[in-house]
Amino acid sequence: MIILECPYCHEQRVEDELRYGGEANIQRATDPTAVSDEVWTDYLFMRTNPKGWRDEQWCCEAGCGQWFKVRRHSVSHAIETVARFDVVL
Amino acid sequence: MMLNACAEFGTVIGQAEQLSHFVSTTVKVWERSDIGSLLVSCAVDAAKVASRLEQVARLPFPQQAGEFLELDARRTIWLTPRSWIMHCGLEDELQLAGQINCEFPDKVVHASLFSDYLCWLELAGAGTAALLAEGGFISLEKHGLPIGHAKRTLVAGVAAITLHWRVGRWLVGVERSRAVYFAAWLQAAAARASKLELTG
Amino acid sequence: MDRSHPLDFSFNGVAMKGYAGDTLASALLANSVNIVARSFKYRRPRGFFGVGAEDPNSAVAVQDGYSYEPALRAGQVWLAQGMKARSVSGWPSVEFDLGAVTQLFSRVIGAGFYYKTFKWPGWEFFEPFIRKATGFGAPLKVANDRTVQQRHAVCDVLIIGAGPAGLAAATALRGSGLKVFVADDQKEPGGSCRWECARLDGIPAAAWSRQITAKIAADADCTLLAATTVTGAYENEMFILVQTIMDERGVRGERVWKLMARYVVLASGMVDRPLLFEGNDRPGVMLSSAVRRFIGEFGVSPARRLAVYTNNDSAYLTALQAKAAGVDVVAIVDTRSANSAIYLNEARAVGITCYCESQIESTRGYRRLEAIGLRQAATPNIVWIFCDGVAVSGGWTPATQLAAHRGIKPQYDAERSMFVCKDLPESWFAVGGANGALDLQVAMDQAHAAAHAIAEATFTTLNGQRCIASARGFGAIQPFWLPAQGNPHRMWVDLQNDVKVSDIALAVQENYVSVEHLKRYTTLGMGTDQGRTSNVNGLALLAALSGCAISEVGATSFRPPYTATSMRSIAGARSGDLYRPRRYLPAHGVHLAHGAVVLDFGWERPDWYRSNGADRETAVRAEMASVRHGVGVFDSSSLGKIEVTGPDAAAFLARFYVSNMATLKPGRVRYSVMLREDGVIFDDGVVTCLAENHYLASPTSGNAEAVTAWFERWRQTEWPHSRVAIANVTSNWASIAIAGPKARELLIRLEPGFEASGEAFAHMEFREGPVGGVPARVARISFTGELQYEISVPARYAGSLLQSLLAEAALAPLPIGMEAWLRLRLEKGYIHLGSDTNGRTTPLDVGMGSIVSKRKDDFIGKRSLQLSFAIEERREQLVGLIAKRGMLETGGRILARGHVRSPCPTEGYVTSACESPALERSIGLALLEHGHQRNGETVHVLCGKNLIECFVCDPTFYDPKNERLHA
Amino acid sequence: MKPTDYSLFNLVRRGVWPGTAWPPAWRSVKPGLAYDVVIIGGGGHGLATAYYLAAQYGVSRVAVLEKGWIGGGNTGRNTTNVRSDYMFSESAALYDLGLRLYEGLADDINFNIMLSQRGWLTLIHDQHQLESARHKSNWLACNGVDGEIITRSAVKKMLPGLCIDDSARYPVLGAFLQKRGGTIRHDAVAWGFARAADRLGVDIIQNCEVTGLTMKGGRVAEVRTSLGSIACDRVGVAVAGHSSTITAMAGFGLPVTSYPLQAMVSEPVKPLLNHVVLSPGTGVYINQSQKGELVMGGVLDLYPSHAQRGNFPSIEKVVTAAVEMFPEFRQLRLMRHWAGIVDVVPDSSPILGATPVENLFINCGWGTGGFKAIPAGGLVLAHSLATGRTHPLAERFGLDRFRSNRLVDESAAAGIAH
Repeated sequence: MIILECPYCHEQRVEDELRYGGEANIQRATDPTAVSDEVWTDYLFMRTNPKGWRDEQWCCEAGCGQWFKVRRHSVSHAIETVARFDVVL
Repeated sequence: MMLNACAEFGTVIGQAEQLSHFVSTTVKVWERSDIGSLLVSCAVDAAKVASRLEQVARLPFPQQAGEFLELDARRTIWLTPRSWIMHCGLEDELQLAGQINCEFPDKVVHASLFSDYLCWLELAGAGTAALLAEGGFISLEKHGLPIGHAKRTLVAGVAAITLHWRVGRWLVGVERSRAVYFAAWLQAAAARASKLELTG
Repeated sequence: MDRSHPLDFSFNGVAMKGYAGDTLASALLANSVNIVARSFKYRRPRGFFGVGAEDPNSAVAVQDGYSYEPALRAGQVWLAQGMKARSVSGWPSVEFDLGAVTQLFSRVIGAGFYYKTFKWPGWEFFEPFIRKATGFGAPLKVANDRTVQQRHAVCDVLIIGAGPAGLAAATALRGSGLKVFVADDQKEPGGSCRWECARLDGIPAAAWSRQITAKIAADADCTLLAATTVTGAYENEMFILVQTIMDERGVRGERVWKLMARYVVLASGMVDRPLLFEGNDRPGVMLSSAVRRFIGEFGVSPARRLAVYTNNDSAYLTALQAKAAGVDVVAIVDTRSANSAIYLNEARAVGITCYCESQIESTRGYRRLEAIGLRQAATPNIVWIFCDGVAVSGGWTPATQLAAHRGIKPQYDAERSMFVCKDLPESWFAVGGANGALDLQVAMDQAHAAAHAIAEATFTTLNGQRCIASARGFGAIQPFWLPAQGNPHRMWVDLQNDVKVSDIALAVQENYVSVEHLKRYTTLGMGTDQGRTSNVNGLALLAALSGCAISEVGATSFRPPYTATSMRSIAGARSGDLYRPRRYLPAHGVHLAHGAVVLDFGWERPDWYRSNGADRETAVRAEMASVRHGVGVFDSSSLGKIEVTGPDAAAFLARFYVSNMATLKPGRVRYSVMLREDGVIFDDGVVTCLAENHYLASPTSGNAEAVTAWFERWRQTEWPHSRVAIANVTSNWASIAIAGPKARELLIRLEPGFEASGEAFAHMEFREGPVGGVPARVARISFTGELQYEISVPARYAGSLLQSLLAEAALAPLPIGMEAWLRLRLEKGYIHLGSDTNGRTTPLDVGMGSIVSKRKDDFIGKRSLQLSFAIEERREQLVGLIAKRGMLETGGRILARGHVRSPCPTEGYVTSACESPALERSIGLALLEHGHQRNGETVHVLCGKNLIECFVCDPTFYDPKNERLHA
Repeated sequence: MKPTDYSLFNLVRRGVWPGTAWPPAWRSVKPGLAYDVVIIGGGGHGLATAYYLAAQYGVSRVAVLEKGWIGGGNTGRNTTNVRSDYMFSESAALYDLGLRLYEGLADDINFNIMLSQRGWLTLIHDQHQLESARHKSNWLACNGVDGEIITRSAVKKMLPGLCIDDSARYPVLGAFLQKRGGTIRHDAVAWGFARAADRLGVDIIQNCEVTGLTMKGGRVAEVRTSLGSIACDRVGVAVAGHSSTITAMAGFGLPVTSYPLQAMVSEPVKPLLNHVVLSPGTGVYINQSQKGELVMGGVLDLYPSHAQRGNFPSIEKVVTAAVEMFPEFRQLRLMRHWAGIVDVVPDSSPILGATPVENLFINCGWGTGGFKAIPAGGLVLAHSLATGRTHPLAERFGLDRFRSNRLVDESAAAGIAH
């Protein structure tokens, strides 16, 4: 069971209270019309999915509702970093 | 013409009334339909508007996560980094909302009517903490949620705003449509507890 | 054991007596029960082999005063008054099992035989017979149930096992201020203190453990849970504990603890490992440690004439203990030489014959062991010794399953010839038997050291003394895996599944040499005992037969739970209405009072009202008629209401909806859809501008929380500087829609605090003001095609509002259920999200192309509408269908042009359908390829057995000029 | 019949005449220096690919590289269910090919895979699901695949233990039944294909981890492994949840995210559930194995992972649902739980065929539905590897569909793990 300390409400949250929200740092084009189909569909669909350390978005869903970033290992589930959303991992 | 108000569990509206059908030897439950609520949300960083809010509402607004503060039978509860729940008398809800919303015509702060969104239950008695702990961890701190702290957390699978109010006394707010479920769950859990703890 | 407290019970219908403190296993042994079960494959007689969870044999069905268990190991059942137990294998009885004829074919039906045969005439021909033969026990149709409870808790230290080591750790930590949980799966804590001959701190171990237990139980920082099994260890040191709550009638209830711990002391002990020899499966052969416990704790001897077979010194203790208890110990057979055996002289001194450098080569007896044949080294003859029991010890297996749950692979320690955990997580400490300690003082010292390490890590101080043990150690071991003599077809490795040495040899020969392949191919260790006594021998045989070292073959991974866990306790009391919350409308009671038939639409909502007709169809038609010709009252409280406020609110909303919400004026309402980023419609609904910088978005009922979260997520992650606040206020408001030509009249009866005439309050406008004397929000919008108002008041007025509306008898309003409401909108051709759209539908497909093309700025999903999928020709587009004759059904599949018989290609489907009273025809909405260009075409729709011919038409069947909703 | 064939006759012969030992089911070999085709992944799909390459396309210089033991991934960890009641005609064609190949597989590969077509029921809880089921049965009829809606009382007859009375949280209006759906002994599929491929000369190499790909001119020239480098003409990748790791070595990404899927069994009990049942209300599916264990699974875990271990919150959900559906199951005991790692793509349909690397072909993205498609997945990958072209049935399932967003989103209609 994943447990994360939400960097906003500072509560330890178990996974039932959290929501996983995909890989972090997937950039949305500032002007979507200006990018190629390839760039746009990369943004939509392509994921790195590494076996190892992953940068992820999580939300304190049943708690304070804030999104934050987590660096987590996909095998051990060890957590290296939990940071507010504006932090660049 | 005047429509009638009705409390979720049929208690007298505007009063703290014990749920008489709730059976437990160690826990008592009150429906707190006397509590009026506002949801105060900020469109900007909360720190920028807190002092103005405090002035207009004449109440302290907690800046610390997990805090709630009380003054003259009113209460402000930290909900998210940009919102609070305010408790007041049910009859004061409209006026208080008006005061706040007048202060912020640009809507950087907005007070939404919220008295009916949550159904507030007060739980008290020796078995209360154990009863809630059947529905979730409530807190992962060793000594549990400290008195004077509030936390939105899952209890029995529904998000509940949980206040450890006084010694052995809790306030729990659950979304209204799920309140019947939540009360039924509480009752079933209390019944199981008394069955198991007869001697064990 | 409490001999003063006798208990009556029965086994296979025979009345028996036992005592409080007995397990079912000890009581059955005391009542001389030999055969308790049959093995899985060959139906061979099985007696008790172990004493608890490790016993592969003793599955029995148990009825106590509270409930029924289809299959439990007898050693894990505490005897209760009136308990009824039954064997769950053997037909017609466990004593005489016809299935035992399979033994005749044992040479043919070795490991994996079924992969090689039963192919002709077909597996389905054999399968029913095989299925019938498998399984232990079955649930009872009607069974009262135990009370189940769940608890969540947090502690500093979890000590798993309250044997001497666990108790020593607990007593050392006592007084440190650390919050300690001690869990032990036995009814009485103490573990081996209860049956081994030892002294601790100068007093008998049993007395010591009672003293310590009392102190721990009295300590406010300590929670001592007896009869509690730690069934699973998960990451973040979350543990699942199952506590059994018993009284004299049996198990009253089970409590599941979800326990979060910072530190873990694994003191779960160890279990004896059997030795392999021919005929080693006969009832009477038993683990040596089990014999000690049966004698020491329960005062029952599993045999009258007992032999002991060992490769280490611990079994001598068994012999001595048995001898002291008055059992006739006929022999100790030791595979080692005399000078290795430290208790040899002592055994001889009490008159036990000892055979060193000897092996059991054969046994006799079928339903019960009668004799063992042993051969001493360098002697040509087998010596037969008559006995009805053999206590076997081939070494030990530390109970490290819980560490294995955490991904720790036990490693082979050649010196002690056992698998131990060498790389535990930092917060874990294995002590005593679980760490392979063969000497009690070593175990106590490990426990003491673990407590000190925890104290150091948590900056607490301990003041207890190290515990002094005086006991005889288990001595040294000389591994002995595969005997040179004896028939491998008659040497059992796994007693439950009948896996023999020959099966493992066959698997190795067929190259199933990966541990997991071996296990799966032979079913070794796949039984309900989880291979506690068979796995290590299996690994050793695999190593020996494939010519590598034990450490090289790897170990199988133990998976949770530690021991089979009742599904009732995992499920808890979450069933029926408590399985998942039902969501109720605030006026639920009023609906019921009007005869609502309520169904779960995500919310409990009226489908139709019995007060409107005797059956659903009649009622629905009456409800539709009241909307078309009078006025109907529909509860739409579950529709989402999200307040979006702040200086950037308009710009913010514009980014979500296909229509430009930034141009919406105060007091106006606009309908639109919002998309996912891939261009697919995610939700639809109206947005109201209440005032400048203040909007109300109304997503569909099912999506209120999802859309709130969607808004929040984009605000936080993509546009953090957007000055906007999002507040879901859905449940704060009850919304009642009134629809029909008389809707305005009905609204006026509620004395609205604003002008309600058609001119002053037009379609798609919004007013805020008192209605019925309470603050209200009223929108003039229409889902039905009629004049319609949606009145929202604080939820506490919901019942009163609904009742007041329905009480206006002069206007004859009827309450309207979901079915009528959805049919009304179908006549009007409005889409119902999730019915008329699917996971691939874009706004272009539902006729919103012109709105999309008008938008100059970006909105979520817009870019994807330029990808080729969205503009390809074969898009399924929303159309109307009118049946020429017959009834259209939702889900009807539209055949491709030129086809009138399936199978054939298809071009779309009917997304909604009904008999339209307005058109007096069967009509439907459909998603049809090229639909927008096919107006007037005829299509064929497959609806079950019928093929319905339809015209394709515009989706707006009713009042296409919108005259009625503008009335 | 060869003496090494599996048959009752040979079984008896070898049982009675000691010394006539069975040969290894497959050989243990060291990897050669070069192959026509290297298949990465010794699970069901990889082994089936090897078998069909050798048996149907005559390519036998083939190596299957498995980093652990064959069948140790999802093939040996799934809940063994098979069915082909897919709606999109392209999905129906692919999955029904899978099921039809399974129907003849025991004879094809001379290995009893214990296909038990005991019927797959998807319960119908409400009007909306009933309408969806009608759509499905109409569509399947058009596709020529079997499937029908049965009534509530028929469901009760087939599943006597199912709670369909008023106390059930989700009422049961009926069910969608595919009679050809059922279960297969999962290990047998891996072992059977391995043995059959081996007999046709394929090298199956276990404990051989791929560590890198040597690229030359936009092609894979060599597969680097823990047992040395292997040259090859074409490479097939069939590694499910680890697909992204392998394609990253080849320099391109996938729209794949790896999620755990939990599975569990109860202790074995006498027959009490004769069909496979799935409840969209609870999200849980159950069957009873030939050994009597109830095999249960549910939806994916909520976050990606490569850890093949059980997670209690998921277990709890599945067990709670099972007990809600079958109240008698309260009396049973959970014996074992574990997890597999599945490769989830946005439209829950497989990715098959060509990739940006000219001689590298892929078979992944089956999500939770890979087991039921093993023969089909193997056959179409074999086709690509033998011919260099995409199999006609796989054309709609190319990686390129994500560039146009022309997805095959069966899950938009089905909405549940299976």
